[in-house]
Amino acid sequence: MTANAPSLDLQQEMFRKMCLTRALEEALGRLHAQGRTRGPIHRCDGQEAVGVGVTAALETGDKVTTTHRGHAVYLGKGMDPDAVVAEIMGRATGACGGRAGHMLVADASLGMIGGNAIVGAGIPAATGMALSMQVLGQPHVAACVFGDGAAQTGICHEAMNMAALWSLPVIFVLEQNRFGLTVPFEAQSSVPDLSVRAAGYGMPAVRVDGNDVVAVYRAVQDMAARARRGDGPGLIVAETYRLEGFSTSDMGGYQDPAEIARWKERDPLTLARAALLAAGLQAQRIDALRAEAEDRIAASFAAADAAPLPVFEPDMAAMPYTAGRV
Amino acid sequence: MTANAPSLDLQQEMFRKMCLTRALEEALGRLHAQGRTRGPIHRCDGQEAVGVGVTAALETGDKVTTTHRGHAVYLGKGMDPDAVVAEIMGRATGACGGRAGHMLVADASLGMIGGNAIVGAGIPAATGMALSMQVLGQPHVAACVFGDGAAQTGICHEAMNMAALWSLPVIFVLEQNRFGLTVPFEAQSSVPDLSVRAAGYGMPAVRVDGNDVVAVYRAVQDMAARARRGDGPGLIVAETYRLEGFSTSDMGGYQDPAEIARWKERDPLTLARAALLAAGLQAQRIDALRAEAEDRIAASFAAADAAPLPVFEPDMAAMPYTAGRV
Amino acid sequence: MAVMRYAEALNLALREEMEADPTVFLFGEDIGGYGGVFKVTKDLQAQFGPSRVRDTPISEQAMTAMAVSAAMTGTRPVLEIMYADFLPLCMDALINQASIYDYIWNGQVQMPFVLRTQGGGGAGAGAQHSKSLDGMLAHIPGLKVVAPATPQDAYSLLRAAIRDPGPVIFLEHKLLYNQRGEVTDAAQPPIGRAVTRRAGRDVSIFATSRMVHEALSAAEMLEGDGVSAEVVDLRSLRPLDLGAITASVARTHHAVVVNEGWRFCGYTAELAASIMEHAFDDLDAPVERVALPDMAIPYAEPLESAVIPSAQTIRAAALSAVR
Amino acid sequence: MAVMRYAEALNLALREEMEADPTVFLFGEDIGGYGGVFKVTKDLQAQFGPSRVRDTPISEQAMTAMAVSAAMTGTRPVLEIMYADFLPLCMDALINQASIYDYIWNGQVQMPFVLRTQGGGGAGAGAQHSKSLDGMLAHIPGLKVVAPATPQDAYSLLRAAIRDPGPVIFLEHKLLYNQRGEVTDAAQPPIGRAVTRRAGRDVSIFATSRMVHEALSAAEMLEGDGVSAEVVDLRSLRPLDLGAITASVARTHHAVVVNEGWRFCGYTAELAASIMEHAFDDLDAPVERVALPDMAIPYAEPLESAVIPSAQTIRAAALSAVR
Ligand SMILES: Cc1ncc(C[n+]2csc(CCOP(=O)(O)OP(=O)(O)O)c2C)c(N)n1
Ligand SMILES: Cc1ncc(C[n+]2csc(CCOP(=O)(O)OP(=O)(O)O)c2C)c(N)n1
Ligand SMILES: [Mg+2]
Ligand SMILES: [Mg+2]
Repeated sequence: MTANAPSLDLQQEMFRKMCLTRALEEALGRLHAQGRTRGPIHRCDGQEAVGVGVTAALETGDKVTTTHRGHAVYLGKGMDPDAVVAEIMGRATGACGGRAGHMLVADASLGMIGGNAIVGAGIPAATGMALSMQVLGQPHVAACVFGDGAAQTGICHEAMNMAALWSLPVIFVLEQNRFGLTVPFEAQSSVPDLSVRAAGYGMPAVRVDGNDVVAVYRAVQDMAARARRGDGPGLIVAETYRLEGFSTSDMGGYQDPAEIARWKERDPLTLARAALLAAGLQAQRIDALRAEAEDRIAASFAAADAAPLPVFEPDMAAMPYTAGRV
Repeated sequence: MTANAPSLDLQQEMFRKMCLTRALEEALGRLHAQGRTRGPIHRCDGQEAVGVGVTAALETGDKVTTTHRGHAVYLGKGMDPDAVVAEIMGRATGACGGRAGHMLVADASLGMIGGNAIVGAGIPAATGMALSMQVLGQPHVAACVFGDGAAQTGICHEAMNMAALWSLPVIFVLEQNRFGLTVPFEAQSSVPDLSVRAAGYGMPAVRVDGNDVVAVYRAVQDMAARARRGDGPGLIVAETYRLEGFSTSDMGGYQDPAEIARWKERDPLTLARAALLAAGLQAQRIDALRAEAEDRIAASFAAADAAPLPVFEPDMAAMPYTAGRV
Repeated sequence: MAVMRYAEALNLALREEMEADPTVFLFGEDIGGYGGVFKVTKDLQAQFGPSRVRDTPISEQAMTAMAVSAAMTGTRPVLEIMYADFLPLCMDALINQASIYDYIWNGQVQMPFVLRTQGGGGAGAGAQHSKSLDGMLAHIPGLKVVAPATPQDAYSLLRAAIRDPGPVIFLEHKLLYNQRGEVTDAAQPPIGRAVTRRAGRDVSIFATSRMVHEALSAAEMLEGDGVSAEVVDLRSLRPLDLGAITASVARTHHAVVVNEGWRFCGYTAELAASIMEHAFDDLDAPVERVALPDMAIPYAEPLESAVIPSAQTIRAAALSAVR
Repeated sequence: MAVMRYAEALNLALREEMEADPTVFLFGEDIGGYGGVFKVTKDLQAQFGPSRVRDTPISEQAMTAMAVSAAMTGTRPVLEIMYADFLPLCMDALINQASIYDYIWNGQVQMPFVLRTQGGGGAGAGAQHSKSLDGMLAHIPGLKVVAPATPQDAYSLLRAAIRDPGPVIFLEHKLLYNQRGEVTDAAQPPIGRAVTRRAGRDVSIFATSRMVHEALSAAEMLEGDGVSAEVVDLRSLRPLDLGAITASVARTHHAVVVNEGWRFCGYTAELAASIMEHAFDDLDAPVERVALPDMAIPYAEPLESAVIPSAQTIRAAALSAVR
């Protein structure tokens, strides 16, 4: 491990983005309880360190793909909270004009392309972007964040084999939150430690504390440095826990409250706060960061509420007759 | 390794089936040169020890699936050479009435179900059969023979994970003949030794000399014994070499003649003959076995030549209107 | 028997078939302890154990292939694919495996499996969780494809599907699970029979799944327009009950076909083509198709409701058919 | 320019586009040193190197997904899928990925990739290597689907496909690779235009890919039957040149549609439905469909030739259309 520690500035920035994400998730939880969200919403509270840590280690020109649970990646890669919130709320001002919805957000200008609700599909997506980079001789990398459920899909195997075979600059970040949808990891995976699979592709693997944003950041930085050198892909297993059910449609009853409580003690925001304190930042400043983030998200929701709903336009490019005739 | 040596009788029987297969492949080669075969034919000469060794270790009630290159498995599992040859020659007397063709032969009564020309598809097929056995509480196993090319397919990963997760009685036999179609193994696989992937599913793996029919037989017997005990699947990598091009449509130019020559020295028939001699069988008897097999196949081709072509009948069961109306 | 929800009717059918036949087993994502994300398999794992009601990893491609081969070897698997949108992952098993063996192996094997899934829009689930791919499925030879619109048909057709000797794709609809209705085991319609849900004189509306209910609402509105509409619930997409269709068109001389999938090369294309082939002389106007426009299904409410076929769009189509 | 084989015309198009645009690259099974099993990519790896002409493992599912995302990020991938029968493995990438992003991401990304494949029967390759899945592909919004029938169109349409800003499925035919014909770069038909291959007065035959040649043979025979047949090569399955179709039907009042895929819910269903919708009043008889029967493609010669549409079956359909 040769990674640098993130600067204090970057640590603060990561904390801020985690706070934004947390505020977003909690607001969505409240709105859902009021019946004001649309479709299933997949919260990532408690897992913010993964999406934020990964994206913090990426550079301009690098790309990232994420899952149906991608809010931390959206915000981490620098998307405007207003655009993210408005998209989730189905407004014309959303990042995708309300067409995509919370699972499929993208901002191509930032290389965040994108959320993906077909489990596993973000893995070959990032691998294909890395292929493009290699063909063009670009110095960039692509990262994908995917779940422990997604690791069992065939497409994961095919993509990892090709990535390693061709030394593509891609970083596989397995966000191990211990559940697929309701089925625990142990009932989906034939091995208790998914990092062992990397050996099947001859690529390095590392397990990190997925609730420690600095640990995630460093692991990604390491793997990215390798990939930029032309040494190919690597696998990071970020160990975390899904606190809030698989989505707003979750009817519960299968998670162990004691386990949830144990993981809440290791809340990534708590850990990051402690690290900032240890690094010498004042408690007041840290709390101000969090409060600002909460205000920022509240403002985004207020703006989305006030924003117009989108107006339907047919997709002429997809129409099946020449000259767009229907 | 606790496997028993095969009895001398069984060793002779395996030799006989390898000779049948060899005679079949060589006859097909001659017929192809005369323009008398139909569609692409995938020969397995030089690889007979895999298909024959695997099937010899299976019992009645066990199932096997194979690839587009499955002649040794067809004959190994006990199919009548007449029915196999007639199917390859597209006759009404073929095992499937000429409907299936050489890549897709099946004999359900023998548990040979079946050849499969979608690369990788035989792997979940055998896994599903093992699932059936487990649900029904049957004492059987299912084996699949698949290629080193097939090992890179997504479906291989999904099937192996489920098989290991549920301890299904399935034996994965990877027939490593060092090529996909024309692309060498090294240009398809990110690891030089595919047996390492078994660790990614927590299952045992063994590499065997795929040209030594006794070695293959023993490895399968071992894995089958485990599987019957309820200890789940295992992977066997049988190392062999594809001598005759990927199919009759092969235009050549990419295999190294010196490498072919080296592998021909380790011809599985030569090795099996030596083993039989060492076990005390007389050379005369061995040569008679081979000659009988050649005659048997010649007779099968003669019978196929004399057999009627099939007559077309629509598949009423597949028709899309109620009451079979078209 | 009783009034129950569509999801409960499905659950009952599964339970009864599992009780009657020990070779029936279920597998799919989250169907075990949790009882399925739409609760169709509720309590079945507790009754039948984890071997016969099995939670799977996320591996649709292999699961479908395994259903095919398990069915060949003595069991009757019922596979749940959580959303119809994931069926593209299952296509090799359906097209290159399930559809060919009965014919090419000369009847050596049977493949009695059921693939249950649910599709359709209207729930704000976005472009990857709202589709109906009915036309693609019904294109595949050797499969049966059924789509119950009522609790009674959910119950009866699922039982028939499980007992069928061949593969059956069973299409549920996410907006129908809470529909309530009387369910009896007296009526056991065979797969392949349409049913007239409402008689009419001026136009025949042929619809599938949830669109049957939209068609019935449209027929109410059309009453006000002075148009008497017949509504036929096709129930079975393949095999198609052509006799019921031509008989209805012979009475009304006008036809509207409705399906929630895309229009171009979709299921309504076949319906329109079949009707025009078999009832050309009876038709006074071209068959009108009502389908999803050829585009991705959008997320926001006003966009999604603009694309999903509805009573309004069916009514408009019926009016242009008769005028 | 020159007379060349269909496979050579494709090779030339690839070479020229790769020379003109360094972002174009090829990947697929056995396309590198070997030059592809149908030799379409012959010598290209030697010219452009192994990064731009890349042999792949057997991983169609991920390869297609990678073509989609590579195309989003600055390259123009041309992916070869060896047989159309393997497209079921590619469906998620086409249906759930490629088809949605242009719309749901509001035009933020372009996806200029080409998926080349070849389909069709007549080579004794059996049920898993002979199919045409045209209707399934043409069902997918946002894709273009083209199927050249001549060396000239192979050349011109492949160049147009590579330059197209969106995804194009490029359907070749295994029995056409050795067809010879004049190829020039003067004619650059845009994707989406049909072409009349033979003018006629009594019946319009609309055909795709190799079926165009069968239709032309049928037209010769029909001449002897006293029927003057027009043959229209659709070339582009999606978008469909409806204007060319309706103009032809307006002249002949009879239509036959021909495609090598399955009949039910297949491409001919859409053609029949579209024609009847847009030319109902011009039609004197129902549109006749000529397609593969709804069953697996058998291996033995007499069985396979009984199912593949041919000049004979097209002629019979035309005769029943006009009589
Ligand atoms: C191909 C596919 N199968 C099933 C689903 C339904 N589904 C949505 S999320 C999910 C669980 C995913 O688990 P994991 O990959 O670990 O991600 P997590 O939700 O834990 O973040 C499932 C099964 C899907 N969206 N796509
Ligand atoms: C899904 C799929 N992709 C591609 C092919 C074309 N193909 C037929 S055989 C073959 C090579 C298979 O290699 P391997 O699995 O090692 O088997 P072998 O031919 O060496 O016995 C390929 C690519 C196919 N039949 N199916
Ligand atoms: Mg998870
Ligand atoms: Mg091989």
